[in-house]
Order: sequence, then structure tokens, then C-alpha cells
Amino acid sequence: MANEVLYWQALNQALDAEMAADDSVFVLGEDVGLYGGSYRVTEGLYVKYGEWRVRDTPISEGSFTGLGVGAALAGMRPVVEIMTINFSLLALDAIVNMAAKIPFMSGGQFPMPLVVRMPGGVAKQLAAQHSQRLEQMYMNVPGLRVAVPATPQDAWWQLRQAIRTDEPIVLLEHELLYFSKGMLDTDAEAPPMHRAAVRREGQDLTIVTYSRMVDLSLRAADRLAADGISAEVVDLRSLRPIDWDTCARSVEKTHYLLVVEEDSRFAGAGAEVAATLAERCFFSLDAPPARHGGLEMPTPYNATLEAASIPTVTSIEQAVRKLLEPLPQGEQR
Amino acid sequence: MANEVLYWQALNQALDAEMAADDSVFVLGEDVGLYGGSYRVTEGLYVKYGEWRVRDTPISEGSFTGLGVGAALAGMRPVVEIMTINFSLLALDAIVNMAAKIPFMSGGQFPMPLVVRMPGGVAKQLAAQHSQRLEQMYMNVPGLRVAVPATPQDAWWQLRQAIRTDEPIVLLEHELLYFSKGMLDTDAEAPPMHRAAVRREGQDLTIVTYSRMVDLSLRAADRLAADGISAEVVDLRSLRPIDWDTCARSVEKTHYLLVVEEDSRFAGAGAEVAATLAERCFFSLDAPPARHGGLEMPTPYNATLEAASIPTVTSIEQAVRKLLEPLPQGEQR
Amino acid sequence: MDRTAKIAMLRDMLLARAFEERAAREYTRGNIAGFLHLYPGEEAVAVGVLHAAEPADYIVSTYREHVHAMVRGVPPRAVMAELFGRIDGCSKGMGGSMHLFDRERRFMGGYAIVGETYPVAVGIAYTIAMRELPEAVICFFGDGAVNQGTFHESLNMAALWRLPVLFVCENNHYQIGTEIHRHSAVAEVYKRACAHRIPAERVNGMDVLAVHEATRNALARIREGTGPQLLEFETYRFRGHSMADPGTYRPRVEVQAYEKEEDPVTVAIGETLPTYPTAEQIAAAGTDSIARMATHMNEGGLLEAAALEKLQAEIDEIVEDAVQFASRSPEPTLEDARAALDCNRGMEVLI
Amino acid sequence: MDRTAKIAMLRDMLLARAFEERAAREYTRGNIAGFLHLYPGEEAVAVGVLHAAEPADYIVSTYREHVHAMVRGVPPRAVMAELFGRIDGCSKGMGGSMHLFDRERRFMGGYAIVGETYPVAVGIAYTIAMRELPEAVICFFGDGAVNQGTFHESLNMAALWRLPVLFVCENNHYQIGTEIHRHSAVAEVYKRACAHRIPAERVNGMDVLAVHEATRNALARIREGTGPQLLEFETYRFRGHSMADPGTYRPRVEVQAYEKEEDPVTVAIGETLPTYPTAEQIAAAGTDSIARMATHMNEGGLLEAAALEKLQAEIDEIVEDAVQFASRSPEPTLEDARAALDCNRGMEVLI
Ligand SMILES: Cc1ncc(C[n+]2csc(CCOP(=O)(O)OP(=O)(O)O)c2C)c(N)n1
Ligand SMILES: Cc1ncc(C[n+]2csc(CCOP(=O)(O)OP(=O)(O)O)c2C)c(N)n1
Ligand SMILES: [Mg+2]
Ligand SMILES: [Mg+2]
Repeated sequence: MANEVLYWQALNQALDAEMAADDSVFVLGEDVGLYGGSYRVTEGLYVKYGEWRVRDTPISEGSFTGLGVGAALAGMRPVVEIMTINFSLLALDAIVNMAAKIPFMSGGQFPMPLVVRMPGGVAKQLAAQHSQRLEQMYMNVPGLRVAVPATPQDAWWQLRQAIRTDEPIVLLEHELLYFSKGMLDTDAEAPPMHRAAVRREGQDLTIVTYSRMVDLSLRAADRLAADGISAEVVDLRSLRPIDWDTCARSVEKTHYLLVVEEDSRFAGAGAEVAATLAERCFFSLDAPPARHGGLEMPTPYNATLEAASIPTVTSIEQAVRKLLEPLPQGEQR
Repeated sequence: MANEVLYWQALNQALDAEMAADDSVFVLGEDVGLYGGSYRVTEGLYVKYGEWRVRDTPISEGSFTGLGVGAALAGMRPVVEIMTINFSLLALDAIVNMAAKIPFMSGGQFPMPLVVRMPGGVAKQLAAQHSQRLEQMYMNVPGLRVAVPATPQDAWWQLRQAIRTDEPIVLLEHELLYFSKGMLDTDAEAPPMHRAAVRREGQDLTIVTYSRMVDLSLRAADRLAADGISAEVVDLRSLRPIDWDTCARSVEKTHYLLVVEEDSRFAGAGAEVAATLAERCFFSLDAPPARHGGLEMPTPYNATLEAASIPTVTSIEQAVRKLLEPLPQGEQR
Repeated sequence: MDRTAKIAMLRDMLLARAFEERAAREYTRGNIAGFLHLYPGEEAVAVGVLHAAEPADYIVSTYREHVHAMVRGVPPRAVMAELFGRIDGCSKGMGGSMHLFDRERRFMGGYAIVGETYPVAVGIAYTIAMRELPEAVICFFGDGAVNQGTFHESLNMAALWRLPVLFVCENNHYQIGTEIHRHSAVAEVYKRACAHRIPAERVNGMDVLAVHEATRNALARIREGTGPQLLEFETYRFRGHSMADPGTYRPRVEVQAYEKEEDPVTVAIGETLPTYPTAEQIAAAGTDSIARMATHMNEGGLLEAAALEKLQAEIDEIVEDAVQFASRSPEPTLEDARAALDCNRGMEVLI
Repeated sequence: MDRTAKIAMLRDMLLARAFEERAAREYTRGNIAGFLHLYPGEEAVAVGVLHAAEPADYIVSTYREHVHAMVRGVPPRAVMAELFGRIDGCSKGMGGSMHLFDRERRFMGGYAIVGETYPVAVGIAYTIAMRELPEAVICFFGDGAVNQGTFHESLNMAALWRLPVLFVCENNHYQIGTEIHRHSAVAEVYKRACAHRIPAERVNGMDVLAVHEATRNALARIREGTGPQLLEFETYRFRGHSMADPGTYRPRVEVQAYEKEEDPVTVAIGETLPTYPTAEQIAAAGTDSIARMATHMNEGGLLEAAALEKLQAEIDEIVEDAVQFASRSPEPTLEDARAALDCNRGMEVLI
């Protein structure tokens, strides 16, 4: 049955469904219980499942994420919420050195059905320490999978898939998406967890993007359509692994590639996307593969500067126009 | 005066020179004092400068790196040694959330003359938790600079430059380089800290690489030269910022690009290099920009598998040959 | 302590309350955004502690630091302008509420990741010890923050090397929505210092005179070179954790969860204030540190009601002026941001 | 405790010593590489603790864990093969010396980043508590490891939720080259548990019977549901930190640094053994736990010299067999590595 829901509600329902189905699923994190979660994602679960399955933790990110690792080793399916991705720097040892490596290091003996959920991205004037993207930190970790749902439907699908798989998964949720609306069909069959989605079909160029930037890119595509520019928008849905076939198919059709990401461009997630597609689609491309990302600076608190530090609908539109500009004769970019 | 020295000795002399010149320079880390440093880099300094300036710390990476941040704010020039980059995951909050952001967040009030040195890379059968590269984690951090000296001369130059600058710098040293030999001219004038170096001139393709892979690439170039293939080898020397002009000049000359890195390829440091050069040199390239990196798996303990998990002279040579192979008519890679 | 000193403390407490309440209003008006953590209820701690410090001492604070900054001497104008994100803010509009800095006044920053203040303070103290200076560092943190690993790591180093740090816990019993008995096995924060043999004491944080005295004594011991000290001040925040948190939900949900059981936590929670109390309620409860200090001054004949009213009026003017100043201050430009980022570049050529 | 149990303990101690000494030899021969942290001197801890555990209990260990694994029942063959990096190793040659795992025996791994064992143990204990099972977790760590923040974070959670963990500190007084008084403000590790109100005790770690008894008692209390316990065993490693560390430098450099001062550390260091002691030296010193246990057995008439010699011969054979087995075991292939990496993929289609 399809319903309009908010992104956080989709996550909330996904947790509820999995907790009801399997008593080895439990959630833990700061204020996930009594308080109901800073972004309401765990609302109602504490009352329903009790404190052992919805565990409020002290401010000890390193250890409660590590607790998740230990519990996963012992057969549980922990869903750790790190209040925001910014604090996950304190938990990287547990995620990178333990969760991602133990199954391998043990010669394949142990399951690691750990899910680590974290809100991130630039929200509203939270300043430099609370506005990080950091997706790229999780991409270069063999043994880990990274999902980035951009819609309530994907949030529902991907969180459930993440909980059910025996591999460790980081789920990156964007803080500004929690209160975005979308249809949720709880009966629809899920696509594979890491399959990219073509959100809009187009002929003239391919925008590859993910998370909150999907919506902005779609809106830019709408504006461009008014000028007869037809942009195809690919939502990656996953940052490790990346569904290269879907991306390449699109680029081979449109011959132009723009990667859009919220993170500052240098060594962000988009670097991998652009590098691989530049290699794979080299002979299909009619212009250099382009990236559009945030400025190379910590996020300023001031609202105007903050807004200027990340892509907007307008800046995406401009980046597309620049990409499609015919080159002056004989000149190279 | 030029002398042949080991890489660790060059670092050791650089520390000694800076400590003698400026009493606000002090080093701290596990076993840097009495023990003399796990890789001997701080040998002799404890006896010479005493315990306050050569401080053995408890195993508290998060806090002793943060101690460095606090000392830098108070006008000191701390040189923090994190025993290996693998443990730096415990210190990322101090480096990423504090050192890189405080000067900006304070509106430009504070200096941050912090140097964090760390050995890393795949050494000899240290297994998954002790064989990480992780360079890319430090690249996507505005406010931070990252240097990767590949020779004793650069180790000497770059460590001294790092100590003298008021910006926070991460110095990544490769564990297998410590006992490598090279000439050190302590009087020679240093190039800018982040300028790339063309280590070998060539006409047929450009290999862009850094750290230990520079030597392997040079050796591969030697072998290729025997077959008449002339490879230019660019040593990045720095991963943030990157000297794009030097790279682009080379690619525009050779028309072929191979990025070589020890890290697993997906979202490694090489992704940024390939993406930017693909964009900037698009019209100069005669073949897709290629990357050659390690396998997508945690490092195995077994020696044979470990060796197979990262580039070797032979595999670099093969990657070059593959890149230069003429395409079968009409076919696209 | 003389009359002038006491009046100065009362004045700062009044300023603190008025400033924060005004900030709340400016937030609801849309002039301030982001996370805004306010201090009402806890004034006696900042004021008592910082009035006992020397100008040469360093202060390291958290995201709930407006009052620490002002008591330290950062002008209310510069703090309000920072909350407004303007160029005349003490961090030029780059840091905002959680990142106030003032190098000149040795206000070494507000840190927004819980647990960061410890190592920063230890690093400054290391510098002081190495240079053999008579200075000290005051390090603020909350009751929730003691569960961050850096707390113990830093306390150990401070104790091991006898560093001049005063660790100041503002125990308001809550880590956002989690009451202290639910986040700490040992709810008496000062007892944790035993693990590192650091002298520690618990003091009533609603009594500014007690706070001041305890701090003075602790700083005196620190200056004798005996190493770090820890003070736990029991206090209470009257508002929610931040402006995003109404703080009204606590008992209801808890009761739902525990309704079939008798749990001591329920009782503890039952005694907390679910909504922001009115001035009358606060007065009746008798816990508010400002009312307490005002009464003390009045009864001791140090400050009569009329003088207090006058003081209050002055304060209101200062706060109003700060808001006006902030509103008029220009927004920083992208060039300002770049200058902040590159402030330490100097003449250096990178490439 | 009966004779059989005591003989079993002595046997495991002899095996531990012989195995590790052989590993050292195989390392110098080039059959083992990487970091190799050996256990001679500390045998009484692993043996005393693990002989008191139930098969259903879980063990979480560090990088110095060969002996923990073997006493737990992992065959010496599988451990030696792992050190050789072979497919028949208990981690299929993927993990090596620092990462021994054996799921079946609930040997939950050797962890090489200091401080990782705590949260892993707490996570397993959380599972046990939630499921209300009669099991416990034994968590090993060194004296240096208690300065990692996770120690306190994890102890707090274990105490707060009354989790069944036995924290076992193997205090050998050194964090690589740093003596305990130079890394910890409080050198009595058990005292740190006070910060979380966890019952803790210091025990002679060179006396296997004392270790065994203390562990049995602690585990019994844990099984009563009273929450975690901590035991500190004072012990000593006869070798350097790892095979890369000769351990011979300590006093000389220290004296150079301190030569103009009287420092208690100098004295403490002066009493340590700068080089690996000979069997005679150990016997003379009287601290070696194996000699002590053998004497106890002999004097108590439980095991005569001849029987001990026979036991030793058996052990030598086991170790020799383990080495032969390891040498003959094939190297893992890249397919084996990929299978290990993808062991949890199942039928799942990712894309
Ligand atoms: C490492 C980290 N984890 C979580 C948060 C989110 N957070 C901000 S304040 C806070 C509660 C802190 O409580 P306490 O230390 O008692 O200080 P108080 O807010 O009560 O003054 C939390 C969990 C954070 N900022 N940093
Ligand atoms: C986080 C981290 N920091 C540093 C190291 C390097 N290291 C390995 S063992 C060790 C000393 C540990 O000492 P202790 O805990 O006393 O254990 P012991 O080796 O004495 O058994 C150090 C510093 C590490 N492995 N992990
Ligand atoms: Mg609090
Ligand atoms: Mg030790």
C-alpha cells in the first residue's frame, strides 16, 4: 500500500518492521530511546520494545559503535545510530578497523550484520564542526558497504536491506531530507540495495549525484528543460559499491557527464565517480567529465556564506550550461 | 653538504635542527623519548632536549593529538607522532574537527602550527589492521595540508617546512621507506613544500605517483626503457594541495596518464588525481586516464597474498603496456 | 570578599540571564539560527568560576558558552553579533553560537564535539608547565561529556605530568534527554577523578559564593604546582537542551515505558521541571542562583532593592545595545571567509 | 582443586612456554613474519584465568594472544599454521599472529589496535544480558591499554547496564618501552575501576593458583548478575615487546637522561631485566610462574620430577608436530582471500 510519508517516518517504519520480525535486531545510540531520536527516527520504539532493544547510550561513540561490533559477532543485528556523521570520527576505529576487517581477518568465520546510521550534510547554520559530509571516508574501506537513500522509499528499502544483510553497512542520511515527503509503498519489491536509479531520463547530458543533491539536480533539470536542454539524472543510491553499468549506460547515451556532490570537490566522493567514468566512457565523452561540488572551506556559520558554500539549483544549472557550451574553435578547456 | 643517509635519519636531523632553532618545537608520541621512536626517527632527542620537549605519551591517540592542538593554540609548534596511521583513526577528531577548523571557525584568530607525523602503508606482513594507507581520509579536509615525502631529501625539506608553517600539516611517511637510502644536501634550497617533482623525464606516458610507489614506478620505467618506452614519472610530494600544473604539463606532453597508488583503487587518493587530470587534460589524452592501485580487500597476512594485493614493479610495467596498447580498430575500451 | 566584587558577580549573573533570554527571542524571530544552547539556571557556575580566575589564565569551553565568554570579558556586542553571524562577531560570523573565540582574552574557544575541551586544555597547560609560567587553564564540560574517552585520557596525562588545569564539570544532570543515572554508572562526577588521583570536590552550583570560593582554592593549589584539580558543580538548566528541544516530553514518555514497573529513574525524573518555570516558580523553589544572590546582597545590606532595579535596567540596556549592534553589523563576505581560512598562510608559496 | 586440574594447568603453562619459544625460533628462521608478540613470563595469567572459565564463556584478546587461544582449546597446529600464514591456520592465513579467531570455541579474536577489546567484550556481554543467558565474557588487555579512552567508556557502560564481563588486566608494567609509572598517573590499575564502581582486585599474576581462584570467584559473582568485575594480574614479560624489540636498551638510555637526577623511575627500571634471562636466572629469581607451579606440584607430591620430564617431552612433541603441520600446510590462494572477504554475502545480489 502506498502512502505519503516523511523520510524519517519511512526509516522509523523500517526499524519497526525489522524489530518486529527479528528479535536479534536492536537499536542503540544517544537519545534514541526515551527522547525518541534527535530526528525522530526511533520515535515510539522505546515504548514498544523496551530499553534493552532501544538503548540510550552515554556519549561514547567509539565504544558504543564497538559494542555494536561485539554484538554482531555474537549473532545480533545491531543498528547503531551516531547522532551525526561529525561524531563518527570518534567511531572510525570500530567501523574501519573492526567491522570492515573482522570477517576477512578471521578467515571468513564471522558475520558482521552491523548497521551504522548517521545523519550528515550541511543543514541550517550548524557551523563547521556540524556540517560535514565525509562520505568519502567510508568509500575507501574494503569490507564496508555504504548506502545513501535520497527518498522515503529508498530509506525504507535500504534500511531494511541493510539490517537483513550479514555485511557491515553505513547508512548516510541527509539532515535536510528527514522532513522531506515522498510516496512509500511498503509492498513494492525492492531493487538490489546498491543499484543506481535513473530519476529522470534525458538525452543531452548525464548528472550523476546522490542524497540531497538528487532533488536539487532534478529541479535544475526542470529549469533546463524549459530551454530545451534534456538532462538525465542518475541517483547513485550507494557509494560502495557503485553501480557503474547504470552510470555508463547513461553517459554513453548523452556523451556529457556532470557529477554533483554537496561535499567540497577535492577528493570528495565525486572524484571516484568522475575518474571511473572518465576511464570507462572516455571514447563516448564529447567534453571533459565535470564535477560540481562545494567550496574548499569549512562550512561558515553565516547563512549567506553557508548557502554559497554548497551547490544550489542555480549553480547546478550553471554548471550544466558551462559543460554544454561549445568550445571556441581550436581552444581546449 | 651532501651525504648519503637513511630516510629516518633525514627526519631525525630535521627534527633536531628545528628543535635547536626554536624552543617552541617539541615532539610527543608513544615511545618517542626513552625508546627513541619505533622507527628511530626521534633517536637521541630525549637525551639532548629532555622529557618536556620529547614527551613519551600514554596510549591515548585522541587526547595527545588534541594536546598538540591545544599547545599550538598557545603558541607552541608541536610535532605529534602517531605510531602508525592505523591508530590515527582514533585521532581524527583532533585533526579534522579541531586542527583543520579552528583557525577558520575563530574568524582567523589562531595559528595552528601543528605537525602530525605518521608511518603508514603496507610493510611486511603486519596484517589488515596495520597495513592501511588512508591518505584519502586526509585529502578531503579543507584547512589541512598533506605531504608525502618519498626521499630522504624531501623528508628533510618537508618536515622542516611543516614545522615552520603556521598551518596544520599531516606528514605521511611510508614504513618501508625508513631504511631506504638517498642523498641529503642540508644546504640546498628547498622547493615549495607542495610542488611536485618530475623524477624522470619521458615522452610516451606520464606516471603520477607518490611515496613508496615512486621508486617502484622508476624501476618499472627503467625496464620499459629497455623496450623503447619512455615514461615520465611525476612524484606528487603532496596530496593537499596537489600541484596540478606540473602534472598537466607532463600529460599534455605525453598524452597518456597512469596514476599509481598503493592504496586500493576505489576512492583512493588516485581518484582525485585521475578525475582532475581527466577534466583538465581531456583533449590531450589519447587513451582513457588509467589508475593502478591495490586490490579491494583488507591486507592479508600471508606474504604471497600481501605482495599480490599492492602494485609491484612488474604490475606497474604491465599497466603501462596495457595503457599504451593500440586499440583494435573500432573498439572502445 | 568585598561588596564591589559581589556586585560585579551579581551583575554578570543578571547580564547572563538577560542576554540568554534575549538570544532566545532573537532565535524565534529568525535572527539567530543553528543550534542555540542557552545557559539560564547555570549562571552561578560561569560567574563564580571566572571571577576567581586571573586574566592570564586560559578558558576552554563548550557549545553552551555565551556566558563564559561574556563573563570573561568578551563584549556582549561581539557575542550577539556572532550569534547573528555578522562580521563584528568575535569569530567574524564564521563560528556562530557554538564557536566563540577571543584570543586576546585567552578565551580559547567553544567546542561543539563533546569531549574536545579536555585535550585542548591539557595542551595549553602543557605549554604553561613547560614554560614554567604561573598560569592555569580552566576547562569546562558537562555531566554527559565525562563519558567521552578523552575525559579519562586527558585526566591521566594532566595528573601524570602535574599540569595546571582546573577541570570544571557543569553537572546539570542531563545529557540532552538522558538523565545522569541513565548515562553514568557513577552519578557523582567528582568521584571519577579518583581513577587518576586528582583532588576533586562537589559543590553547590546554584550558590555563586560557594562556586567562587571553591574555584579560588582550587586555583591556588594548582599554582602551587600540585597538578590538576576537578570541581563538580551541581546545577540545572531551566530550558531545554537547545532551542530545538522543548524539554517537555520527559516524564510522559518515561512513564509510558516504565508504567508496569517501579523504577527509581521515574522518581528522579518526576522531580525535574518539564517546562520552563516562571519567575515566580523559580523564586518559590528557591534554587535560582540569581534570586539567591540578590537576597543575600539585600539582607546583608550590600545592595538594596532600588539599586538592584537600577542594575537590572543597565543590563537591559546593554543587551538591547548588543542586539542593535548585531543587527547593524554587516554580513561577512566570501573574501572574509577566505581570509579566515588562510589566516596562517603568510607569505608562504605552497606550490 | 584436584590433582588432574593442577596438572592440566601446569601442562598448559609448559606448552605455552615451549610454543612461544619455538615461535621465536621460527621467526628468526623466516617462517613467521610481521609483529610477533610473545608471552613467556605471563603464562600463569592465561592459564589461571581460562581454566576457570566455562566453554560457553567468550574470550576477547589482544595481539599477544597465542597462549590465550591455545589454552582455550585452539589446537597448537592451527595457531602455528596461522603464524606461518597458511590455509590451515585458525584464520586461514589471513590474520596472522595478531588476529587469531576461533568461532566454535568462542575465541572472539585477537585485536591489534590497543583498546579494541573492551567494546567488543561489552557488545557480546550486552547480547548475553539481553538474552538472559548464564554466560560471561573475558576481556584481556595490558597495562598500557587502560589509557585508551575506550577503557573508561566501556567500563561505564558495562557497570551501568550490569553486563557480565570480566575485565582482565595483564599488567606487565610496560607499554612497549614505557614503564607504567611513566604512562599512568595511577599505577595500580585495579584502582581505576573505582571511577565506575566496579569491584576490582589486584592479584599476583605469577601464581597460577591465585589467578585461578580470583577468576573463579569473580566469574561466580558475575553469574549472580551483579555486573562486571575487574582483575589486575601483576606479571612480567621476559622478552622484548615483540620480536622487533630486543628490550636491551632500557636502563642505559634512561640513565643517560636522568644521570644528573635522582628519579624513582631509575630505581624501578634498575630492577627490570634488560635481557632475556636464562633458565637458571629465572629459577634463581624465583618469580617464574612455571618453576613455582612445578615446585608446588613436586612438594605436594602431585607430580614427581620424572613425570614432569615426561610431560615436558610430550609438550615438545606437540610443538614439533605443530611446526611440521604448519610447514606442510598450503598457502591460501587469492580465491581463499576473496572467499574470506565475501563470507557473508550469501546469495545476495548487490547491484
Ligand atoms: C561527540 C559528540 N556526540 C554527541 C554530540 C551531540 N550532543 C551535543 S550536546 C550533547 C549533550 C551533552 O551533555 P552534557 O555534557 O551534560 O552538557 P550539557 O549540554 O548538559 O551542558 C550531545 C549528546 C556532540 N556534540 N558530540
Ligand atoms: C591504538 C594503538 N596505539 C598504539 C599501538 C602500538 N602498540 C602496540 S602494543 C603497544 C603497547 C601496549 O602495552 P600494554 O597494553 O601494556 O600491553 P603489552 O604489550 O604489555 O602486553 C603499543 C603502544 C597500537 N597497536 N594501537
Ligand atoms: Mg548536562
Ligand atoms: Mg604491558
